[in-house]
Amino acid sequence: MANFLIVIAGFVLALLALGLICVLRGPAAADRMMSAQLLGTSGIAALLLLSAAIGYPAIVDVALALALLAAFASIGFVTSSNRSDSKADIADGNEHRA
Amino acid sequence: MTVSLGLDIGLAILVLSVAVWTIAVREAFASVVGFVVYGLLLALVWVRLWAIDIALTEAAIGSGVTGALLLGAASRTRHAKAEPEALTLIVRLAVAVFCALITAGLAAIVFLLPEPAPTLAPDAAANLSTVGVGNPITAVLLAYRAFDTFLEKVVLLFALIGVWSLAADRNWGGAPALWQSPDRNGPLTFLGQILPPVGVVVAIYMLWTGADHPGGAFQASAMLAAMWMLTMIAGLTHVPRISSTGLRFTLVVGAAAFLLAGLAGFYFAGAFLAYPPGYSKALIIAIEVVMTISVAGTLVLLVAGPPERGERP
Amino acid sequence: MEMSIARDVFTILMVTAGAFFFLAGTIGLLRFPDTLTRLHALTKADNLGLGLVILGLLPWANGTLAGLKMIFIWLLVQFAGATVAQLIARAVRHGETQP
Amino acid sequence: MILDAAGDQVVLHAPGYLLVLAIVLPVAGVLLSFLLGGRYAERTALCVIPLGLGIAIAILFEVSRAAKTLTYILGGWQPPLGIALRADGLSAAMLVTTALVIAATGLFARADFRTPNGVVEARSPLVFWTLLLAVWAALNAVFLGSDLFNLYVALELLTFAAVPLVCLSGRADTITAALRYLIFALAGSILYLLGTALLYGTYGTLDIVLLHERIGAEPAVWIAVALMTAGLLAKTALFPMHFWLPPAHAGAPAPASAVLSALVIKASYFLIIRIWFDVLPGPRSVAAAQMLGTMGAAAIIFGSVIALQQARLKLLIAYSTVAQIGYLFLMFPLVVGFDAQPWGNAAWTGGWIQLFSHAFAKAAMFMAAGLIAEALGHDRIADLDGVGRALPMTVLAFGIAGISLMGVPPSGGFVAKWLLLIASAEEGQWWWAAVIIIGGLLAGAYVVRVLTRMIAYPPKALLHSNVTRRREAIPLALAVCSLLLGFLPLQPSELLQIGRPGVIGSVPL
Amino acid sequence: MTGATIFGLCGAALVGLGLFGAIVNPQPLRKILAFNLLGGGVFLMFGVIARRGAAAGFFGDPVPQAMVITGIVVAFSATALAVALMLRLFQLSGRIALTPEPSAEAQSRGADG
Repeated sequence: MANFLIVIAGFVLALLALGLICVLRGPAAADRMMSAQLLGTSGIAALLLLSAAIGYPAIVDVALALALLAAFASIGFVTSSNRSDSKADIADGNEHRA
Repeated sequence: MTVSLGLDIGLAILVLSVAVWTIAVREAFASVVGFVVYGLLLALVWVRLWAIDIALTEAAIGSGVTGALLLGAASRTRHAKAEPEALTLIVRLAVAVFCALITAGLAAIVFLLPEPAPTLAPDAAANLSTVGVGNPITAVLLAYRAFDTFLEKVVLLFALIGVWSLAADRNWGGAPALWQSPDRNGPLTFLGQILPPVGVVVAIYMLWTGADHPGGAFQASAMLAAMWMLTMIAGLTHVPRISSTGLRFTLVVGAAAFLLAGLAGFYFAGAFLAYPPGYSKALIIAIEVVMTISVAGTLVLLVAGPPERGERP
Repeated sequence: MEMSIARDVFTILMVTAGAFFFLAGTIGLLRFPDTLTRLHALTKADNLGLGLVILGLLPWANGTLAGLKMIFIWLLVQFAGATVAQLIARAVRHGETQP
Repeated sequence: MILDAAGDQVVLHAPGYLLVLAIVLPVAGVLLSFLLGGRYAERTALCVIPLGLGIAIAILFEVSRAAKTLTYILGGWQPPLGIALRADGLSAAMLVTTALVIAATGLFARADFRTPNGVVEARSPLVFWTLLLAVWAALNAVFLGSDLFNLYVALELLTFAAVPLVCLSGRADTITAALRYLIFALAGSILYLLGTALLYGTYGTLDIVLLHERIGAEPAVWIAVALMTAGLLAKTALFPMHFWLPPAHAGAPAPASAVLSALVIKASYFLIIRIWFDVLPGPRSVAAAQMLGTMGAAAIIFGSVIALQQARLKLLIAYSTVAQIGYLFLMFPLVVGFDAQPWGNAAWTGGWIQLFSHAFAKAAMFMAAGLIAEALGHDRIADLDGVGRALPMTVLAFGIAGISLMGVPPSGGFVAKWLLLIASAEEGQWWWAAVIIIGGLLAGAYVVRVLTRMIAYPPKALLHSNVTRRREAIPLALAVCSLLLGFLPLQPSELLQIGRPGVIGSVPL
Repeated sequence: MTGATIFGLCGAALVGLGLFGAIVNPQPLRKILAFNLLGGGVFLMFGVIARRGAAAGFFGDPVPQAMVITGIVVAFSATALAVALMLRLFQLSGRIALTPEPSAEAQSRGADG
């Protein structure tokens, strides 16, 4: 059973690598974001599979942390990819033109 | 055994390809995305190395909070002029050869490391009952090598002073302006309302479980920091002014409590940073609680950057 | 004995099905032409893929708390995923996705 | 005084507290300044300074009285599991030098970093006073640390405290300099950290004393030491890794430049010495030592020649730092591979006296340059004519410090260079002697070039603002310190050998 | 060949890659990223050493593991300071470079502006 779970974890990781290609390919920010989302989910799945395979329940906590922070990172992603830099510069009162 | 070895090899190749991408890609933003993924994969590597505490830290700080910081930086400087100056091909090649030599040397050492490996694990285990916690890493961080951890708290504070020092004089005392234009009624606000309470509960759990199982103060503080930032991004809370006494107190109290506990050790336990027998675990948890709050605040403000709005709006 | 075989079979089925949905999601992401259909594929992977994997692993959970924790992770991923999907959809509608 | 075994332990243990206090007191000062803010930052710093000076002197006193290393085991956890602090003769001397320079800087900076009236808190005063204490804490942690990973944290502490001082003025060019400095410093610390990983993997401890007992000639050790040395050289700004230094040190406000040039770069040098002479067993690599010496020689010639061409006073002083760092590395070829106990050699003492006298002289010079820039509103060397009439004490301080840099008697620089010359003559390594003499002549050239302007007649310089005599006295006092080092006997110092491995009286734990 | 060895080699390669990126890439942000990659490699070396030291019922030597945790926090502080410097430089001058501007008017200005 353990070997089966590890193989599946490896499979999910291989898919993660494919998803990575999407992240890297882009081209639009939305595509990157979606792929990143999938990546996070795959990572969580791989961790849970590993946890069961090697019988170490603490790994679930890593998956938990990842689940919370993946949401955070995605949002950081949304807000930062929508942010216009010139806005920040105007708000600061600097004469620099972006 | 071979199955897991295959998994490890695949994971290592994946980590290396993401690293190559992060170095090689032209666009800075894509490079940062690559780095966030790199952090995620490293968390998996740490799990494979049976270092769950580090996996948690890497996921939370290494990838999560650092990712937020770098994504913000990349998007703010997206329109920076490209730097023309680049090293000539020959110099690049020379650098590549040099770096390859370093890698080769390190790789050779990986094979030459002594067998059996020297370890402090038995020492750490033997003294665990004196410290009173079950997680050996917590024992190292808060007892055996507590001085490192204390200095590292201070490192965070110095870095924050450094970041603040970059404010314009007229903005001193004001608030950082990183998360300024939130979109009020969107799904973000909803997320900002729901997720933080959950995150706080998880952070408390991590802190509490950290005494005996993987987890602990840093992981908890990164979690708290992420949740606090989320409420700021969603426009539910304001970034505090750096002149606020409450904020200053929050930032200092972790290191100060550690320091006071250390000095009390002179008197009660005969040495700086020693804990009186019997009170060890309680003291460690108390220090961790205070430290978690301080570190969380420091992480948030380090990401927020120097104040960009004046004291009086 | 039979219990344990049944458990193994259940886990193998569920986890394999979960992995299949991950595969489907990834292929969708790679192959579908426009953002919204890709989004659709992605949500399937997120919802069902992780859900089935967790379902399959539940019998192996170390106590009720651990099981609840896994279900909680699933809910968390759903919730965050849904929000992000909504944000993306909005961004697509506003035509702000091009860098 | 009667000391039985138990009594001896008491004597050793009690002063151990001082080592903790030397680090913790400035840290507490930082926390308090940051919390209270505004004018309290300055007040806290000025309260901490005399206390810290007292602690440093007490440690020096205890170390020289006991003639052995003071040790403090933190938390009661013995290395290798725990961390120890240790003060040998070198640490004690470094602590006192640091405390003196910091104290002078604190007094000097009061005029520059006063919170203006009507303002609760201003940026540069708060940052300066907290970071001055921060630098102090970090330096003391480096000088007292005895665990290579703890020293890594201390080095990072120092980096984060020092980098913002470079760009305190907030100008874009100083921020560029600070960023470049940070990048070099980070590269340096990461290489250092990699070295510690290899050492831990091979020997299972990072405690310097234990490591010295276990270490052998192994490939892992050579790679680790090479990585750590390279990283620390980048932080010390030894030629050819000096690019970051001149803009950073010249762009910082005068009191900050004084601390950066006099002390901060010495911390990483101190760690190189720790690794080479306390961690590594003899015999050490003669080839590597010759290479360090060659880089030092190149730094002396290159730094001095570039200093001669500078148009601005602060840049000239910064390039002179690049050159003076070179002398510190001449020590390596002269002490390595010659003696079983390198620290008995004249060059050992010479190298260290060079470090101390340069610390005082360079702090004095930067402060003098700061006062001149303040009085004139600029620091263009071509327009310094006659500033000596307006600021006689300042120019005197500059001159005395210059004497030490040149190595003319009586000065610390003379003792240092003379001892190095003796060693190179004794060992037949005459080429280093040639470098020392040429370097001295070049230093003479750039100091005299500035001094002749300063005392030129008729005065051309117009006073922009007045400078009080009390402030002028501070660089003068520092310059006199570097002069007083010139009255040290021309022989190997005993203090600097206390606690060296193999020297009688040194205790491993 | 064990998993620890694989990741040790991976760490060695990451160190070389990170170093290359830090030296070759002129943009500060990319240098910062390269340092973080390099740091990951160094931490991995520590992790491998820790894993090899598994004993006394622990899965690894807790001392180097704790050092990595400390190191990650320190690396984060460094990144935050570097990013802040970079962004401020961008605000003030509209460019991010480690070389001074061609028209370095700072040369002629007074010392403490």
